[in-house]
Amino acid sequence: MSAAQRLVYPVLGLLVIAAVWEGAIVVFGIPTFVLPSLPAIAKAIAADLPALLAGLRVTLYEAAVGYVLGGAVAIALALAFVLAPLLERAAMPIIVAVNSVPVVAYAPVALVALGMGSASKIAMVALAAGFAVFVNAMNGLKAIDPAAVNLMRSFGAGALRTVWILRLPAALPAIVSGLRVAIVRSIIIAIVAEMLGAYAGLGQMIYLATQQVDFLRVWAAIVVASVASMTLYGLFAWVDRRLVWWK
Amino acid sequence: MRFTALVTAALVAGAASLAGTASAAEAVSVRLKWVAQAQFAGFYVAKEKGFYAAEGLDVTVNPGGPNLNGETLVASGADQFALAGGIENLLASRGKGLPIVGIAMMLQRTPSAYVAFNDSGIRSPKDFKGKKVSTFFTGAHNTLYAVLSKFDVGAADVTVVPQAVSMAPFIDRQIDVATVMLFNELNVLKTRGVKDFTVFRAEDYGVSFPSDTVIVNEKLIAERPQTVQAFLNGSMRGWKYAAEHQEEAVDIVLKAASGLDRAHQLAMLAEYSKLMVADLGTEKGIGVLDMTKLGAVRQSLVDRKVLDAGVQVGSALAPRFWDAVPTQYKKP
Amino acid sequence: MSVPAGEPIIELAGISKTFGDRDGRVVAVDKVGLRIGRGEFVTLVGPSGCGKSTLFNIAAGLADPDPGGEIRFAGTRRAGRDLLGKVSFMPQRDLLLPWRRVIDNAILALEVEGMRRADARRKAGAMLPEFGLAGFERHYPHQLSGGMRQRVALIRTFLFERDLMLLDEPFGALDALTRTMMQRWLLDVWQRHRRSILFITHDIEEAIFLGDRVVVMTARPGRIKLDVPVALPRPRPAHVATSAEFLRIKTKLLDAIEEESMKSFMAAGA
Amino acid sequence: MAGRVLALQVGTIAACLVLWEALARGLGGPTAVMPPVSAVLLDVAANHQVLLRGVLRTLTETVLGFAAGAAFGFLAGAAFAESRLLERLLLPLLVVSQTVPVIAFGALVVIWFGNGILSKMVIAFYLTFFPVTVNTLRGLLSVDRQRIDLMRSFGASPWCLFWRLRLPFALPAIMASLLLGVSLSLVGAIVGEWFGDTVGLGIMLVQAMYAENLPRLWSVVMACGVLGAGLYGILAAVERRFVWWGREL
Repeated sequence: MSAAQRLVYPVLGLLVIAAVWEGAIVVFGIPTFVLPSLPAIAKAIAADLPALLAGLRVTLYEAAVGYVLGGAVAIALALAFVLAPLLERAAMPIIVAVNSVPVVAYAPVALVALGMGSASKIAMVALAAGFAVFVNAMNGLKAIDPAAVNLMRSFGAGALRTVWILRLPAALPAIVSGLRVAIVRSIIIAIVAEMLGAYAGLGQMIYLATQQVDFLRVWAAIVVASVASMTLYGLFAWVDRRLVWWK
Repeated sequence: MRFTALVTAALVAGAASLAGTASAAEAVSVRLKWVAQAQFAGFYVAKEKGFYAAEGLDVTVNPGGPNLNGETLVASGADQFALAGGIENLLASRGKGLPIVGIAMMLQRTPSAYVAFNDSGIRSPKDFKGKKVSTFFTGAHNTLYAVLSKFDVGAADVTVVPQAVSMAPFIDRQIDVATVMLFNELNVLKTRGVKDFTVFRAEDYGVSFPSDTVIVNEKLIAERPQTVQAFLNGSMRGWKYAAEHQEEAVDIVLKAASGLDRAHQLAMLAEYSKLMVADLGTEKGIGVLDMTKLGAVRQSLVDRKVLDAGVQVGSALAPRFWDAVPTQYKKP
Repeated sequence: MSVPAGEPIIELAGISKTFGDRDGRVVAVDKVGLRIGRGEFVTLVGPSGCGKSTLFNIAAGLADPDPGGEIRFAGTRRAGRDLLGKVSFMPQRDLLLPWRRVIDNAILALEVEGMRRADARRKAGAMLPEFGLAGFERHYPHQLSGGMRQRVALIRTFLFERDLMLLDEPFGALDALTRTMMQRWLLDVWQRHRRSILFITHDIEEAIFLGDRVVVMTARPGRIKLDVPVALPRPRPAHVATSAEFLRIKTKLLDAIEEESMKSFMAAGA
Repeated sequence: MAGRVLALQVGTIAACLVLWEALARGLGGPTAVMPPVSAVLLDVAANHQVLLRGVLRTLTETVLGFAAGAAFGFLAGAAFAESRLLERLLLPLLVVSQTVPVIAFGALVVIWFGNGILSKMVIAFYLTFFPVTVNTLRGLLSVDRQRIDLMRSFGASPWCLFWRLRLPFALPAIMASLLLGVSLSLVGAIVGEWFGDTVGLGIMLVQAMYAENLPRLWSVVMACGVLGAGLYGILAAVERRFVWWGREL
């Protein structure tokens, strides 16, 4: 199936939803503040574009820094645990305890502790993205055939070398799928944290627009956030197919 | 939507939270502008003490939150009443075509003020010039700009940043001037032991922006004016009782929203009552719509070009309901 | 040409291995003695679950035997783990790394040893034709047939140039035809490189066809039951399998194995 | 051995708590961001009834939203596995739906679903169904052709094929998504409470945050953790008990 053919169905689906949307507004006389019409949202996006892009830039910056930070720490930690099982056993209860708190519950703590600036959002994103990557990385690193590990050992390879040559590449698909899931989560968590308190960003725009009864702006910001998430996700999926080539 | 309403009804009925309420009473809801706290004591008191029931109403008090606003919910019909923001928010909503009307105004005076440390050299709002000032962009920013304009300080002359969550940036001196709600953040500063700072009250510079508007949908006024009257009667009675029995009122709030700090809530209610029973509120009664003040606020917004000159105070407010509230329910 | 004399490359004496703890102790290997001479090709057969693989892991240094036994490698006494990196080892499955090309799978051991990649690739590349893999160096494992994958695994083992090679049923998963081809080819390669080989199989004909000696292990606990020299001349043509000597050895081995199998069958039934 | 590991783990947790206590006491007064553990535990003790009420409320929302999300996710995944047309038409839209920051729709959710438990349930549902759909679909499609052919040679009907072969095959994947889903449901319930409520852990967090009551904030965070661990633990136990073949496939 060609790329164009693959696109036909989702586009068809989107058109149906758009038709239902517009139809509902007309038939039920839904007021703009409950469900604005699509052209009105498009117009709001066009009119507000510079501000929306400025907000998006802040949100993406926070999401990106937190994502890279969280991902890197998660992979490093997973590797350290594989290299030093004793460390893993000692630290696991702490990790489980931290992870069993739903990530949004940390948002108020992060805001009070790190302030309203980007630091609190970056910390939140790092935590959320980090756990998604960590769980997958651990699974990937541990799912390796013990016979393959034995083979490496018989060649005289140490733990470090086994990780580098065998475990890390073998765990790559799992790590990459963790990284992929973490992308959308990062942006959403950044927005959630911004909505609770921020100087800038899409989430802060949504919060202010909500409080100032500027519902078209709320919709505009949501559409921009969603499109940005989808674009990044699509981009990553594209890179992923090239990165894990041996499947 | 009808299906979801049905599901809601079934769930709510099942949840037993509403079980046992009088079936004859008319069910309405009021949306608060923030999470439950003593700022809204009057509504909780009216419900708890049966003031609403006496008016034939079964009122559900719905708290607000960071991603809600009462104006939209009342306009959409999700809630019948709301305690919304300042008059400027009401006017802005009307400018956007929301069919909402103000029927009472809880705070007769500007609830916000500004704080700066004594050693910062800031002696008056004139000195805000060139400083970093944080404020709430949900209405309080209008007050700030009005104060600054009294000292010929333009919006571009100060660095204004959004404020939320915590007073820590001010305490840590990351910002020079912070906005405080007299009934909330100011008290937070005191309980945290912060000293040696000066409070600049907007009110002292002739900037009087009444706040906390009780709003209702135009449609409800047209269709069931007696319901609007009943709600306002009960609410004003609740507020008068709350202002006069503050300990009891706070206990009622705590019962509804467990987990709040009692001392903080008491201080909040005390300060809130002062702003409520002030100026025309003292003279005429709690919740009065001070048309002179409100007109002045509108003018200052139009002057600053943040409000369309076509929006009029007259059509945004319906004082006749408050006027009809029995005097013993509102006069302190 | 038969059993080469001389000093053994590896000598196991009184080697035992017990698994489990108080609740369930399983003696996998019991006081095994085994010596493999330099350049000798020894095949090991036995019923399934006789501890062949355990013995094998001990010889490769992957598992420590119970205290009390002795392992001598090239004349010196060694603890189990010292053998890691001293013996070239080929597990049952090919265990090729799916993300590496054929050539890079072949050089895995060299890379671990620290050889520069380019040198290692040159060295492996030179061996590909001999292993029937010429022109396949840039393929990925999933593009190869089972026999080819097995040969890549064998190059990998051969390039890890050690005096002792341990091959654990390397042809077990191949079809009969491919397997015969691989056996003949392995003998060819072995005669040219002259490494000592310990080869595990459960196929008696394969064991006789390949080995200088066939060692039979008993069912659990694994002991050495029989050690039969194979006095067949090399190189061995395919029809050697019909020679009288071949059949004599086969009968002897079958009897021993049958007896063992019966014993374990009865034990399980009792 | 097992005893030594347990001792090690208990030891690390104890060490962390002691370190927390010491740092909090050493670095800041009662208003610092990190209140001493003892202050948090005192707050838990003093407010255990309130916390318990919050836990019960949030638990109810989570469980209802989770059940709805799991059921819908399973049905959608099964429908997609049956009809590729349906999958091509709708699955991309479900993917898109997951990029929408639903928290931004506070007012809409309240307008559409009211202010009761239903609106929180809807958010929890929204976050839960997607992973279940995807894993159900993948799991049901992961059965290899040969096993299906074998069953069909026995004369199995499509219905029988589904119950006897496809579903057991898909269960490990479905269980994995349920484990993720229950955590997401809890997130949904907490965020849903920010749409205006008086009871529940989510609203308690926001109240504590805006009041800058840090011991309270931490005690609610702890309650969230206990709830999260409990829900996950129950589901993991169900998995171990009933879907033990996960690793053999």
